[in-house]
Amino acid sequence: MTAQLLDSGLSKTTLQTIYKQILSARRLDERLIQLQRTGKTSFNVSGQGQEIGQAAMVAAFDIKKDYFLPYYRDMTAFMLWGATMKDILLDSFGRAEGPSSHGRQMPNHYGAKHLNVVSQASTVASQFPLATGVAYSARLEHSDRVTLVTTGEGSTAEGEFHEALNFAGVAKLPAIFVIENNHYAISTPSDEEYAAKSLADRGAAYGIKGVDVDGLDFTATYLAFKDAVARARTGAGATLINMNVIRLLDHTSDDNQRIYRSKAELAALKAKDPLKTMTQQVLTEDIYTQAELDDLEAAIKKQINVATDQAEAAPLPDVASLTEQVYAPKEKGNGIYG
Amino acid sequence: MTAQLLDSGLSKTTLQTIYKQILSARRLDERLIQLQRTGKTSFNVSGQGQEIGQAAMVAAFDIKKDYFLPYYRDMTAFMLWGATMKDILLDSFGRAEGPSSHGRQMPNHYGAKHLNVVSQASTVASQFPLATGVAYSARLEHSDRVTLVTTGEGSTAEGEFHEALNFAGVAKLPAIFVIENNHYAISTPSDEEYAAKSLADRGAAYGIKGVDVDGLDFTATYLAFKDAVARARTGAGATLINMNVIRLLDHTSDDNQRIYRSKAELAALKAKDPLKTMTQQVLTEDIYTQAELDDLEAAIKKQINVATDQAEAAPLPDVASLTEQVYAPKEKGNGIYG
Amino acid sequence: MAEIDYLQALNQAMDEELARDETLTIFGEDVGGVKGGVFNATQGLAQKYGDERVFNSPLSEAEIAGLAIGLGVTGHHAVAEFQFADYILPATNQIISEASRMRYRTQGDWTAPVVFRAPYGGGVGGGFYHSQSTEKVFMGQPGLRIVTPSTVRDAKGLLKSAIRCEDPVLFYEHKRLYHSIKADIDPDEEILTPIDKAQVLREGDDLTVMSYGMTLQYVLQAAEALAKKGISTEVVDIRSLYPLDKATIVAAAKKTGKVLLVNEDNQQGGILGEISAIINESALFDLDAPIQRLAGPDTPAMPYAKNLEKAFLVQPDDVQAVMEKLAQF
Amino acid sequence: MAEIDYLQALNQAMDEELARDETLTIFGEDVGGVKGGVFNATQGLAQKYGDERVFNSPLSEAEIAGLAIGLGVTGHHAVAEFQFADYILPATNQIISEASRMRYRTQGDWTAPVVFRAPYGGGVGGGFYHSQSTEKVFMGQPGLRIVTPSTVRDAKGLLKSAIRCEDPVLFYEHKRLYHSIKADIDPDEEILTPIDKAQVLREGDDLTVMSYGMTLQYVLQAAEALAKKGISTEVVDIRSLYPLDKATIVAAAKKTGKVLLVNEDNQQGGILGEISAIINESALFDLDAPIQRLAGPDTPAMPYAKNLEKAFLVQPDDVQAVMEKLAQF
Ligand SMILES: Cc1ncc(C[n+]2csc(CCOP(=O)(O)OP(=O)(O)O)c2C)c(N)n1
Ligand SMILES: Cc1ncc(C[n+]2csc(CCOP(=O)(O)OP(=O)(O)O)c2C)c(N)n1
Ligand SMILES: [Mg+2]
Ligand SMILES: [Mg+2]
Repeated sequence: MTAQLLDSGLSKTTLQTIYKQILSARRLDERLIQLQRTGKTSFNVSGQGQEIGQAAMVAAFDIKKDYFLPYYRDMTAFMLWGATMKDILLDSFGRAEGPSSHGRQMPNHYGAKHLNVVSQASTVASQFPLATGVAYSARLEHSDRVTLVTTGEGSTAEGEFHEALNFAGVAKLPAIFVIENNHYAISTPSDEEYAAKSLADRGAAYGIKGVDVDGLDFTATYLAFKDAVARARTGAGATLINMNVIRLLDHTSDDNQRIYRSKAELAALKAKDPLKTMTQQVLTEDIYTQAELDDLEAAIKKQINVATDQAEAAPLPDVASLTEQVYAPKEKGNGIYG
Repeated sequence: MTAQLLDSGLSKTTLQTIYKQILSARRLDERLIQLQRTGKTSFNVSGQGQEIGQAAMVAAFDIKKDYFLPYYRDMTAFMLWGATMKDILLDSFGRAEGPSSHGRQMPNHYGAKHLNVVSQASTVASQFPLATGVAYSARLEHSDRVTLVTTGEGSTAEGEFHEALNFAGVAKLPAIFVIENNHYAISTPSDEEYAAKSLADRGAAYGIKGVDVDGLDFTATYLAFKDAVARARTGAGATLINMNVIRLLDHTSDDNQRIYRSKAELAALKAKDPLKTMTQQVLTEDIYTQAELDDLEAAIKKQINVATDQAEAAPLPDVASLTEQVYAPKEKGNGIYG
Repeated sequence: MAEIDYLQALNQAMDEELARDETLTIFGEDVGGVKGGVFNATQGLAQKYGDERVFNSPLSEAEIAGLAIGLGVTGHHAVAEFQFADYILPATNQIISEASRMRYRTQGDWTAPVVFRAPYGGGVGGGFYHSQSTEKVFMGQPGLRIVTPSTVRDAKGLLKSAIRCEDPVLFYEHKRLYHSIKADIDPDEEILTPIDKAQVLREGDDLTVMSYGMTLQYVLQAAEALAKKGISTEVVDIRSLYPLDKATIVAAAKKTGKVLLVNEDNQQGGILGEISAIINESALFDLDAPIQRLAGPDTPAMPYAKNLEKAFLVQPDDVQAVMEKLAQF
Repeated sequence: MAEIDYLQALNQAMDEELARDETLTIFGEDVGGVKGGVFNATQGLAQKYGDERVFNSPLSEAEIAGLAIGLGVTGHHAVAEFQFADYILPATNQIISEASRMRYRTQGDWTAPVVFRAPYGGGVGGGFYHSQSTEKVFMGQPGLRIVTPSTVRDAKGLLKSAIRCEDPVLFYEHKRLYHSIKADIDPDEEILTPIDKAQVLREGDDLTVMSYGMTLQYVLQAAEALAKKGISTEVVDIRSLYPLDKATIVAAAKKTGKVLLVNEDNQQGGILGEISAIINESALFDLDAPIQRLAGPDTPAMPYAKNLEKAFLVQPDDVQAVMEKLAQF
């Protein structure tokens, strides 16, 4: 059923890069899990099962000018948007150089000023109203940049999701709203989260185009986003994309999904792992040979080791900085301070 | 275009009563406007243009057991649910006996314990989450009662509207959510409030049946509600009804709509006054004769005069009660107080 | 010079800043179009600066706040109006979790230089939900500033400073001051009021009274009346409600040793308690009397019925009586 | 007798009340099913009492609050869980505008007898949004009660009382107490803790320390250590954060004349400021030293990096040092 990778219209080289990034993200996540289990870090959110969809999504954007407001399961998306392995690891170790928050936030709260990736809070869906402001700024600047914002399907129950989409519809904002629908909010299955046939149906509720896409299918996902980005860039307004994915692992390192999901369900999930599918496609479509893949695995492993060592050795934030950047530094002479 | 009143299936007597109540509400509103203009009261919200829809709505409920969470423009609905002219006037004068709040709230914040009409705040849409709790209580009590909750179309932009409907869909609540769509939120026209083709489309977003109805058409509105109530009562879940109406007068006595609506628009509105249409129907369908209507007008006027005098003469709240009912009275011996 | 009222001063401030700062946008419920806000604070601005910069938002306060913050992170200053300070509550999460934390959680990489305007205060027959003092809800959220002007000059200067400030600022405006106080303001003078300072409005030696909003007017009137009886009052306009200007507060308390704090909000749990604690910490041995608070009762603010509304509100006579008694302590 | 921890005490309280009160429902994110809450506070309850009474809500805090209030107005008691006290903020409008005002605005015709549970507090590596003390946001909202247990016995007894109370009660639980404190509790004893009273946990003559939550544990430890040095400390568990138990607070302050207030939250704008103001009002001339507050710095609470988290949090050593110094004042 899954469409050919080359049917995406992306070149072989581009697909090689993307596959490499996806594989890197998967291997990095495995390392992050290890670091958490061995007590070297204290927390991790794994996005396994959502990587293919995230990569296809980001591939449709112009990351040099577009803006991204991610959510905590978006490591793969963040890396495709430009974050390095070291960036991720620095954040995981809570190091001062971490681009997301310089050690202030928990891991997985992605952000980077130099990448136009806006900092996120843990309060789910609260990035949605912000995203409308970021999108509106493009209009004020007469820029054709597009704003991307993501969240999980459970989080769409929040009022802030609704308020943001309602305004986006009214103002025809150049924004793309994405639901990474893995059918669970922690332990709560989606039939206890919402009753819509598809969350894409919420598009019509806001006068926004609503699209359903299989986030395990790279090409289908990429093409859906490509279309949405083109619409946003040319003034046709926002799109809501319900991207169906799977959550292969626990909600976070604090959770144990075997309590609330049956063995059979988990086994069925594992069989659907989209990375397996894509690896098969990469080989079948001659994007990489098996030998190249073996080299790739080795190279990634080495990269991860180096990045881990570097990040671990990087300094923690200076304790004196605890009281810094609460308020803007008081400039003298601008008249607004006494 | 408007359907015959008798096509509603309601008896002539019932239609007589309903028409009488609608006419009473219109005349009472006119009195309230007068009282406000002459400084006898300080505030009024007029529901003129929405009365027919409200009456048709309430006629579909069993007011003996159902619950109602109204909004501030629902005077006609509140009266059909059992409130008397004197009740309304007591609230308007801020008197202690006023059923809605005993002088605590502004006028038009309807509520009455003995009528199962739950008190409302001024914060728009905040009654929606409450309504889900009221509806859920019916399930706990194995009662087939239905919960009705209303608001304006502008207020559907609030997150609380969304959160409530989402849960109502999930829990298949016996509730009816009504949008009295008069196409203005104070001065903001509806194209600046939402971009959905119809707000009834939001039903699908929540897995709830969404219905559009012409709230100027008594019979059409009544039948839509009758169907929705039957569904709710028999366990088929909630309905969202977008009831299209018109706002004939200013937003409230603090507003002046001539600033933001053209003379032509206002003249066109006036021509659509649903009370005129219904009066014509009442005569055409022999529900009342002109002579009976003249008597009715006279009787209503008298009733209003009596009620106004009684309400004005009623005492204000006791000043000592300022500090009462902040907390539950501390019962002795139940162990929870020190 | 031209006599303007507090509301006109706010309108001038926004007009001038829209002209000066091309990034600035202003929005909220009924803020745009020909209406210009339910209190007319933004009247004329949409016509002058266009519907892209001054516009109506849908009826959704969390969105209003988040829209402003999102503009802020991209370097656009914004003024978001909440129609009443009561209706800021649906935006609490955006204001606390996003606006107040943005700079700190990114160590300045991203910031939220936005102003949230909130008309507050009672005595207008508005009942609970058109009368409340909600400033205490946001007290103690580091990263956020809360200010309120109590003079016409400050209405203009403080709003201009708030707009220029790179921090998120909650800007409270007492509705009863809109038209009740007036002053001569030179339209060509560039007025900027410090956003971080309390202001001594009147010097005195016998007692110190600190307040803000409508009650500050009563304090000033009472101080005048007391002066005729030979009692001299130091009057402080608190103005920066959070963070508080400790230096000015403590100095004014030490000066007379008798301190009265007055506001319209409930007595418990508000701004005044914090001020009392600060004075206690830094000036205990200079005090000649307990620090007194004159405030609303600890009941929900405030009933609609005229007699109850009046009973809830601190009255001018109460202020004078308490001041006189404290002076005699 | 059986030794249980603070979390088990909460679970027992809900279990017993579900058995006693057939109107009671309990819900929140992940509260139902087999998970029983992310901290397992409601573990086993859905199985025991059915999915209609103990259930998962969608991820929407305003709805969680409103659902509870709607049940309350129809005479059903409800316990609504916010997964973290940080995530109560989207429900602020429901809690303040609806729950806190319902009884008063109808003079008792309608009431909202509901409990909002909120796990709060830091030191768990949770960063800003899994660590905050948000109780101050709701301080000073007449009609609402805010309580927090700091002993295992109170965890059980206070939650049972809160459920039985006809007022809306915000019930704060310090996450680090869940498993760190244990006590022998007779499962057959009906424990009800007064919801309106502070509690003197230790009598003393030299200084008075008042606290709640995790920092109260440090105070108790320090009092023990100081006792060995001959310093005797009166320790008050504030427990009812709003309304405050003025009588107990003022009496304890007067007893020693030296008062230290400790909490984990920021110093400015929180519960401690109000307590200080109350003591100043009623016991100024009994004070031998300024009322001191030991609390978090006025920076957003709290960074993730271990060293910054620690620097934010009041530490046991700090508590002891400040107590010792105050005793010597
Ligand atoms: C406002 C808020 N409420 C609750 C939480 C706790 N929480 C964190 S993630 C989560 C579930 C989110 O589920 P979903 O949106 O489906 O995203 P997923 O984790 O499945 O990717 C919850 C309840 C939170 N972070 N913020
Ligand atoms: C939370 C909140 N925000 C703002 C307001 C101020 N306000 C009162 S009515 C209103 C417009 C409501 O419009 P709509 O929902 O269409 O109802 P209508 O008045 O037209 O019947 C506004 C903005 C409010 N009462 N509550
Ligand atoms: Mg999910
Ligand atoms: Mg309307």
